[in-house]
Amino acid sequence: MSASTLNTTSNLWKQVRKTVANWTTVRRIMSVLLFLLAWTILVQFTGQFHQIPTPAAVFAALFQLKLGVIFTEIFRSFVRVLCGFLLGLLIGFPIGVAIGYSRIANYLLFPAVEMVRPIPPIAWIPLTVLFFINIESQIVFLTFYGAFFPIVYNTMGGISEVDIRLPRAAMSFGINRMGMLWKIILPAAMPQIFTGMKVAIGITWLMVVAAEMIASKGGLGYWVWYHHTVMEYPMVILGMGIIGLCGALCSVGIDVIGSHFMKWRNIF
Amino acid sequence: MVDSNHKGEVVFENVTRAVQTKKTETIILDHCSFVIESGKLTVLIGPSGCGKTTIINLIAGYEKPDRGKVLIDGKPVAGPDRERLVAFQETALFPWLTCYDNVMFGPLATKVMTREEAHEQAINLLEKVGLGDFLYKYPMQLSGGMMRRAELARALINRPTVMLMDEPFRGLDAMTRELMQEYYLRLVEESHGTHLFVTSEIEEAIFLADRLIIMTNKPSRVKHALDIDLPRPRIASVLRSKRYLELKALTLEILHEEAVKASMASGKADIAIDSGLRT
Amino acid sequence: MKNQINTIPEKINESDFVFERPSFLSKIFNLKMVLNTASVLSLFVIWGLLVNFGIYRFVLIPGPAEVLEWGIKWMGSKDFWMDASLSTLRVLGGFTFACLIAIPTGLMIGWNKIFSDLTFPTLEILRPIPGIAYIPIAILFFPWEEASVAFICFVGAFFPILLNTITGVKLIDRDYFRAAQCLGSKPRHIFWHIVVPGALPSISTGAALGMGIAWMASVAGEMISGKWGLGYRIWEAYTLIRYPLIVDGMIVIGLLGLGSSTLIRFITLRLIPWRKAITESLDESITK
Amino acid sequence: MVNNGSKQNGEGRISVRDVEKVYDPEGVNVRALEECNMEIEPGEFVMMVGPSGCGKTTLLNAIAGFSNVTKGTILLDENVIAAPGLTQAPGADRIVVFQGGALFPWKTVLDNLIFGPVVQGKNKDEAVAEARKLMDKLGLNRNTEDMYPGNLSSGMKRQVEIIRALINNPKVLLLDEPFRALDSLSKNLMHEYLLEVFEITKKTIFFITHDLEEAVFLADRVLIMTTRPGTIKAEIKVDIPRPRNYKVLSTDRFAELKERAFEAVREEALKAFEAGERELA
Repeated sequence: MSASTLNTTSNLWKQVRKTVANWTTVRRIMSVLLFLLAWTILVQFTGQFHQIPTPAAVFAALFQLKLGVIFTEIFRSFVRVLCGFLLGLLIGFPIGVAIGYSRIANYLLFPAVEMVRPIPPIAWIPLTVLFFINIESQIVFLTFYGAFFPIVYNTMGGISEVDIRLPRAAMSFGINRMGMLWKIILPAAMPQIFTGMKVAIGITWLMVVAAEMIASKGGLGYWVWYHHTVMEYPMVILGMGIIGLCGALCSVGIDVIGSHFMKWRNIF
Repeated sequence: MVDSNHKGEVVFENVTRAVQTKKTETIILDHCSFVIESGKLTVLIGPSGCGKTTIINLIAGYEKPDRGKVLIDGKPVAGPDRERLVAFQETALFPWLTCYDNVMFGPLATKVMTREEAHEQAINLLEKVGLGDFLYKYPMQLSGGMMRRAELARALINRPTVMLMDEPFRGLDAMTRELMQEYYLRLVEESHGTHLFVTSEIEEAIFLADRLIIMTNKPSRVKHALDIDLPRPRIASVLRSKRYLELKALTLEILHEEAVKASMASGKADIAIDSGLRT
Repeated sequence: MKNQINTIPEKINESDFVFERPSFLSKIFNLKMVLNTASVLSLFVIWGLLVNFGIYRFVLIPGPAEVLEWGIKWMGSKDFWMDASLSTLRVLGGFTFACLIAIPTGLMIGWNKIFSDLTFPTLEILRPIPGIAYIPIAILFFPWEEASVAFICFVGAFFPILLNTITGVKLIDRDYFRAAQCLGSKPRHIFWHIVVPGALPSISTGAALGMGIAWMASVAGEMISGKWGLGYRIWEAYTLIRYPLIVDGMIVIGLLGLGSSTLIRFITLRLIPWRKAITESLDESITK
Repeated sequence: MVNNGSKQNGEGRISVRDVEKVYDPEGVNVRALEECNMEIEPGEFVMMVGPSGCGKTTLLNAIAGFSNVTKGTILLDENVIAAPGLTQAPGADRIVVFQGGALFPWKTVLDNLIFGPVVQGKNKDEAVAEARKLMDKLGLNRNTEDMYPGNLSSGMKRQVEIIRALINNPKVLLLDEPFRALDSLSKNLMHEYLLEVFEITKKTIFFITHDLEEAVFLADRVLIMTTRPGTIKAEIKVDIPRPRNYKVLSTDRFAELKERAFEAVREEALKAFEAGERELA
């Protein structure tokens, strides 16, 4: 079906107009502006929440930010997140593969994993503090723990939901068990494995913030908590924003890596 | 009947196969016996849910019979093997491999030929099915008909003794389907292999077959077997011949009865689409 | 265009990846049950052994027997019931509020393009901020501590429920809307007869997920700013060197979280009786 | 209620005049329909055939009111239902039966059937009574009333959907490849069912498909559409007497008509086949 094309010359302009200058974009910008306005009104004129800084105050605080300090804190949190996440991947991924792929491993490991899972990672904080002497290792353990379960469960789920015809086809071609795992099962389960990694990195950030707030040993969580205790609230909100931004960046990063590994998926 | 030079004769001897669901056990095949002659194109037709896919799975070795034997050239089926390849419903191309890599998958996994040999044959075969320009496209970039052709090529490069086609053209629109059938027939008539083709379309069945096996509704058995004596090579004009219409009338007669039975059984209430109206 | 029958996925069998048939031995002993029991037992045995032999710092960790002993004592005290019920109430409060706000918002965002444009960008900006980062603000906002913990639960539960509701609406087949239009519906009919029931399965998933996160948030909130509640109790147990109580608290939190998620699933399944019909027809298609 | 006299009243004439539809995704104009003209008489059964992506669905959507047209007019009994800048919203006078089936899975069969009358503001009890009457008349077992669509076979789902449309007494029925998901044997049964429904109700039916056998078996008239931009290329009158049953399928006359239709579409199908684009159904 050949698409009959009219006016190819004005296409570029049309595209620009379509994507930028239309009602949707206007409404989307309005959305954010309205939110800021509502926030300001709530704080300024109701008197109820006078302690909460206005958007303007937060914006002003942006210029008082000491870049050196904030980047050190970001770096610290980031390293912790990364360590925990990679550790979770290193341990969680093989376990997920084993549970999903081998019946015996499933019977042996799954009930144990299932029993520990309902305990929220944050409830592990006291035990962690008890067990690890070093604060860094405490935080890394907690982030690892947060990342572990989403990775295991999504890897496992991804593998067990592979369209059965794919391994069957490969079996006919005479592939061996290892080949089946590497060439068929894992590529087919890849999308869900990456979904799991995205969830994991979200929880990892949450854990880092919680752990840092409690442990008071540097990092963004500590930074926010510190400013809370000295009552510099604009900085607190700024900190929240930075944490959100970092989390979003990590999740985008995983998407980028994912799309690199799954070129076949983002063809359209 | 059996040509000793040819390989790939499939015999079903009293095969019974049941499937366990949560609540009940459903018998899918019930003492089913038939022969798929080597070097011929046998078409299996029956109402939906009559266990045609199960037959494919049994021959391919993905499932085992509960009772009875499935024999290939006198030996029971032991498991999946590249001697018996399946073209699946809808297609089961690996979506993460390009068209070319999909075709190369079989030869590289089993290492029966060198990479160069395989490459040459793959290119050859893909040209033949009209995908020469689409070697490095991913399956998702291809149209339905092209995917089916790629799947055919992926199987045929391994030169299977028995080729199993599990409603391979299902879901294509009727016109693409007719063109696919012609493509397929050309390949079959060149290769003279043993083919088993499962379908629920009468037109398709008669147009393709050397021999037509008609199945009954679940639990299924063979209801009727017909030798289709239309001349080969077949082209679309066969569809107008007197003999074709006779065969079609006969098949329709047999199948209509089965279809009514099936529709009564498959709805959980006893509906009869036919009888309800005439009263 | 895929048709209906063909898009029903074939369920995978565990044994499909196993090349050999199950061995004779496994048939006698029912491998699955044996290994499953072994799995659960080994969890406790390894824990006990590690503590008993005091490998590395495991000396500090309470063993299973101790935990059981303290647990029974704790369950008998009034404190336990107070903690458990308070935590549950906070979680339920935050969760209910999250449902009340997230579900209608999500339905509207999924259904109405203009409403979506007007709200979704803001929500997208707020979403990546983890619930726990809201703690300082929550304390400011609600000087009353009950509310601040509930608020954190609310934030935690809000986004999973919202996002699942939106996806739920987006996944409703366009043809349902069109069919409803053809049959003469007005927008309000479409909302109540199509959008709401169509999104229910997905909302149910979101609610169960949100419940889990609300529990997690409540623990964090209580640890940092609480005076009562299970989260506070395990932190207190740490500072007062009543270590076995930490593990007891963890177990109770786990059980309550699991229980409430299961409850949510159970309740929502009641709301979607047609689910059963769909899964049954799936079962049938497998046998074909 | 089914109105037996719609043919006499002359209700349900569809006129499509010079219709053109240009899509504009990402600034690239795609012509889906061009100079499309057709006239469907009241009480006529018209099939439209063409390869996937040829614009049949676009035309049907324009008639149903799901999308607009860029040129020309579509009339339903002298009322303009689509013209540039004017689209009459979808309503109960022209009901679509969809390709994948659009029975609401969360409603029981009876609730599905009475959905139309209820949202149009009729009394619920009356609607129930009417639905039951129609179920009897059109051969749908009353036992299915309280079942969810998930429990029905695909054939029965289509049956319910057709009745759900008819209960609103529409002027025309628009069918968008409704039997595509069915295997050919249950499809045959559904064809016979639809033919009987047609005999009873005498509604105008506009049915699009890509299956020639289906087209010739059901229609009074088969229209053949070209690949994009879609125009109507040929018209075949089917003079096989009604009532028809499956035996018709193996008659000479049927084969001849089908052959004629096939010749007309073959070129188009080849074009679509070789273009190798993704199917845009």
